[in-house]
Amino acid sequence: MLRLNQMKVHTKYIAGLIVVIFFVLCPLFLNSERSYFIYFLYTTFIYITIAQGWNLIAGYTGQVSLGQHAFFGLGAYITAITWRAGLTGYFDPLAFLLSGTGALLLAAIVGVVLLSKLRDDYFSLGTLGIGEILRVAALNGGSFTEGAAGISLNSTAYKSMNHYYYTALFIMLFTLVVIVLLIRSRVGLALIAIREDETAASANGIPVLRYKILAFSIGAFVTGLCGSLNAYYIFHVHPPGVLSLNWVVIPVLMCILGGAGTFMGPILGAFVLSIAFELTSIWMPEIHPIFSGAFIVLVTLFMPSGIMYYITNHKSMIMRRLRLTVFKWMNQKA
Amino acid sequence: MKQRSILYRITIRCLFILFIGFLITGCSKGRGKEIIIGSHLPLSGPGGLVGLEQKWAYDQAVKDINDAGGIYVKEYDAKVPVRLIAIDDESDSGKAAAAVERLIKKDGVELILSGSNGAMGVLPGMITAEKYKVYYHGTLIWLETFLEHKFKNCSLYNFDMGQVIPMCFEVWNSLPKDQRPKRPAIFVEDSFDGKMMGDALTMFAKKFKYNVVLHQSMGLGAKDFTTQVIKAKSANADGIICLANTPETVTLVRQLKENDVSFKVFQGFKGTWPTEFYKSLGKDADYILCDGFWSEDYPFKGAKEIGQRFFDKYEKHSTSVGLYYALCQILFQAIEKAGSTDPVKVRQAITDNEFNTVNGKVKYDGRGVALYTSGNFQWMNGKQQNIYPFNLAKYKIKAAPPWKKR
Amino acid sequence: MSYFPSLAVFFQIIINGTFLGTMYGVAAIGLSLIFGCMQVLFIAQGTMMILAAYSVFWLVYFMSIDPLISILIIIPVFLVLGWIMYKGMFQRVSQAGPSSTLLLAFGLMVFMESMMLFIWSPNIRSVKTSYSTSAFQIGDITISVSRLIVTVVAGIATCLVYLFLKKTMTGKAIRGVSEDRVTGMLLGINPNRVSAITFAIGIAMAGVAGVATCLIYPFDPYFGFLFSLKALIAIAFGGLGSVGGALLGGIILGILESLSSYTISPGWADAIAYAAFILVLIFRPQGLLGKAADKV
Amino acid sequence: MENHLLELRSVDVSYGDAQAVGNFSFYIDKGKIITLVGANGAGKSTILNAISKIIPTSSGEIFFSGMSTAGLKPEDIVKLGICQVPEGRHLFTKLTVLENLELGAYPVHTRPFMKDSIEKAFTLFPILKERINQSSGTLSGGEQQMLAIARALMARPKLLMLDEPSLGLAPKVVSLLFKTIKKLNNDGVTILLVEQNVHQAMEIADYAYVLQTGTCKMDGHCHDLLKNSDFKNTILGIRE
Repeated sequence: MLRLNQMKVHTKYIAGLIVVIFFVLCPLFLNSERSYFIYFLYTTFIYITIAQGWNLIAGYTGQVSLGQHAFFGLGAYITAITWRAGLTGYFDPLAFLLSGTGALLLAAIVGVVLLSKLRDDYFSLGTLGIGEILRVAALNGGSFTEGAAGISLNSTAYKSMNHYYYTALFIMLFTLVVIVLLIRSRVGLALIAIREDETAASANGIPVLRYKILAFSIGAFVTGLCGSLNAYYIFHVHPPGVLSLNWVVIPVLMCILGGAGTFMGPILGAFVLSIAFELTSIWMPEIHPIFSGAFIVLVTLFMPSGIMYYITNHKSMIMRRLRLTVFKWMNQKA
Repeated sequence: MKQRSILYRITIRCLFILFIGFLITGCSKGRGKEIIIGSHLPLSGPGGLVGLEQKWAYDQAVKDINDAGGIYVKEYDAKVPVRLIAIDDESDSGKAAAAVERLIKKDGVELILSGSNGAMGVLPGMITAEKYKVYYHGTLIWLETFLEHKFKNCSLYNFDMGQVIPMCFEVWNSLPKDQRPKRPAIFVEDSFDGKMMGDALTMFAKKFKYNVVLHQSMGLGAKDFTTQVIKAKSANADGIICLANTPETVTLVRQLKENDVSFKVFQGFKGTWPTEFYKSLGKDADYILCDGFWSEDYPFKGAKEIGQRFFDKYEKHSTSVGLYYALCQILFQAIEKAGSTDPVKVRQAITDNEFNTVNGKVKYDGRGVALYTSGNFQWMNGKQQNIYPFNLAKYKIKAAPPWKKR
Repeated sequence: MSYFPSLAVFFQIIINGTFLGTMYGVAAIGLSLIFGCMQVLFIAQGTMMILAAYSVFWLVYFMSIDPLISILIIIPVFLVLGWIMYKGMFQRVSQAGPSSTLLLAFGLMVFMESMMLFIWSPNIRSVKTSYSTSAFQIGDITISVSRLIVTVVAGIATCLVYLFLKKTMTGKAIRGVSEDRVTGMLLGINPNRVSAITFAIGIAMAGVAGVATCLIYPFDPYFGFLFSLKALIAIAFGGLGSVGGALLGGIILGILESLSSYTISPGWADAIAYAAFILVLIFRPQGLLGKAADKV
Repeated sequence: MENHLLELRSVDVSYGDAQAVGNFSFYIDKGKIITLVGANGAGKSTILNAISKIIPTSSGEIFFSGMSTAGLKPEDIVKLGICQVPEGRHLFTKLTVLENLELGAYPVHTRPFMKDSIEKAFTLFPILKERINQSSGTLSGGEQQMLAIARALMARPKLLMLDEPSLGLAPKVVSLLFKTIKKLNNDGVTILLVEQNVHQAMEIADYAYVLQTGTCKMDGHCHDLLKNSDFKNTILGIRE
């Protein structure tokens, strides 16, 4: 029995590995300079990373942050400022590290202040405020941030889409591995305990604040990395672009859609939502925002806890229907 | 555990099916006997008002050329019809880059007509087009920004900063001396455009020996401007140059009137040209100036007609559709002269030739830049009267009387 | 006082801040009610306001009535709309927890914004009345008529809601259920019905706010989101869930913005508001008004 | 069928996979005081909540005045005349004493008698009259319990269910409380009392059910049970 279980776990890993290898090989059989699929994957990887970062603090730990765009924007600004100052270069690992660390530090500072004092909705509102403060600060940052004009970067440095694709893939895999390790460890248990009952967790000797800040900071770190990559991609860092609420709203949507607090949730949610958005803007260019809104409303109405929970709760039914359809289809073919 | 892994496999399978579907849609590039031109426009989001006018003008230009049988392309030795693919960039810089990626990679577009909205649309579009060496036929972005990025595959047909800014003061100087404002205030919105404009205005005001008494920023989407109004009152400003969106400008004018702060000249940018501005304010909008890219009163071929067509459709006048129409005319003529739809050849044809448009003759320089003279208009009884450029304008600016004397 | 050239200017700024704040406040009341009763952060409130503003626009356009009279039509319509929205959507989803309702509210916001954009185009609309730009003077202080009307309307609306909560059985039930849902059930109160009523009133307040918007501002479909954000700050100032507090919180926010934009810079006014918001959340989570706000 | 006021027939209640009450049957006759006793977690409060329909039963039936309550909602139960005073009082602390009382008469058919009922409550608990406009959060523990009972009485219940009314109160207050409960019973209200304070509960009650881990261990008339050695060992033995 034990062996069987282990084997199943192995198949899961193998399936995951196959998917990763598929992603790694993609640019080899597709021209990444002309393939929309590569670009689509690149953006989805970024969204998955941010969504997983948010999942860690909101899904697993239960502290709903609405300030992820602050970390994203900070990462982008650090990359832009250090590059402009000549401290780092194009696709400089140091710049990524600095951006991530900057976001991490901001999260730690914000965390110490907000997480110790605020709970639930108050924390959400507080983080939203942090993001907006950062936006206004960037707007009024004088020559340091170039205010509303933003920082223009040297766009002639662009070489190949592959750089972006592989960096995004790497950042996403890094995030996924970190989260798997974290969730499988004692820390993960502690985080879930905090989500379920904070008082009980603290009564059981879990240093609640420390773990919350840890989760918040790790989420911020990976979000900062994404911000940095986006700065290199867009070559123009300005407040309405990198500090837009889009960078918190879309990943949060993906995460909730997939199922917050599950590992596969954000990944599934990101793919489903990206594909839905893409297809609607191709098929119904005139009314695609209406569809996006309706899509979100319908999903929350019928799967309020996310696709993953829906699947786990209805798996026998889904399987039965799936088998039936496949069966019918085969019969028809025959 | 067993069921979970089945579930997992199913999920992966579903994703694979979707991927493959995507690969297919992603790779299929319609290559018929037509010229595909792409464009990304702010059809939704805060820039929607501009985007729809722009799309209308593009559509008209494409319709007109197709009615004439298309563009003669030497490579095909035939007249080829044009197809425009205009997609929404939601007035967002990230989405604009994504839109251009999609145009290039999904639709296989190699010629792109300009988006709108400067740093929020055109700039990310140009940067993306440049990456894949696709020709971007641009407008509505600051010359400095354009040059800063050293674009090789883009061109710019835009108004001239070095002309627009002095234009404000030249117009002021055309007033009789006793009616001229002496203490101008500058109100600019908190955006890329606002920043560039504010700095340039302050610089040129000095050149024209105007002493700027107040330089204020206006928050994007702000709902109250009493602070700025009170400051203008205490600084005793008598002329104003204001760059902001329409809702903000309307609120500002209403508050100016409520507080009885009168300006001899109210020069508006961006927010004052839409007809909705006049509808919102009625008579109070009289005497206010607005910039405009173009006027249907210009004596160029087709100008009157395109203005009339716009009026027939929307029952309002536009000071911008001519620019967009002209932009298309330039591109179509360039394709014909290049005899090809190859982006490099088209770009070459752009810089080599001179073009006739509803906005006059256009000649690009070696950097791929052509500048035109921006117009200036004054609202009077619901109509925008063209007051600048002086050589084309039939109307002369009037200084605004104080609110109480209207 | 050295910041201000004269006392009149100071009072002028305070009064303008109050007027601006009333707009925030009137948007915040509904939000606060809904949040207090069912812990739903209804961020589509601003968009509901704009929907109301469009309704007023068309009422004025086709029936040429005064926008103020249209309140009488808007309120019942929005009450029904709110009831339907709760019964059809939020009742189902509220069992899944606050993040789902937040997502639902967001989805509604996107849906309504793009629907309005599609139907009514992104053109800016505005309603012009005879008093749109009139003002009168008290000493050196200018008072805008339309903003004064809005302030009075907001005051009346707040008072009515306050009295409703204070004096009627249903109002008391709303306050009771906000505090303890299960006990409400033990007393024979149907919490879903009470929530639906609360939601309906919240949406009706968005309707009132929409009429107010119409009187002062030109608007487009995207005009409302900023109001949602500002209303959130206002309810934090006033104490989450309190009605009088929401209006007062809005006014405090308005005055704060006016003062800081005059003394420091309009560009920083937003940041100062947000910073104050975070400080209030940290140090006075019951709201600036603390005890006073507890009562309602 | 005998006409019991309330009857439970083999009721099961579960929280997720954990069964809280299993195969529980009992009945109350009109005008009686019945008490449910048992240790913490024996399932006493669960039974009350199941009667009130706050939590669903997984099987079994509940009858009130010979009528099945299946499919009814909590508010319907109150309309039928069953009121529960929950454990830990659960007053609306932000509302005043008067408003709390008024909310007690929320069901429409009780509203016409509201003035009367309030008068009655004040004669029963004169102290509340002095506190009438105070917010109920500021009352002392005993006063709060009185208010909670008074509030439940506002709905003119036929059956009053009290969950641990003596919890956290001073002994003097407790005995006063029990006197009041007895008085209420004499006025014709049937009472279902859940108590850990077994002695005092048994003193006023007619009949008792002993619960252990969700099942009925024994039942009997109070004076019989108090003599029963088994009962003494399992329940009182632990307590004393």
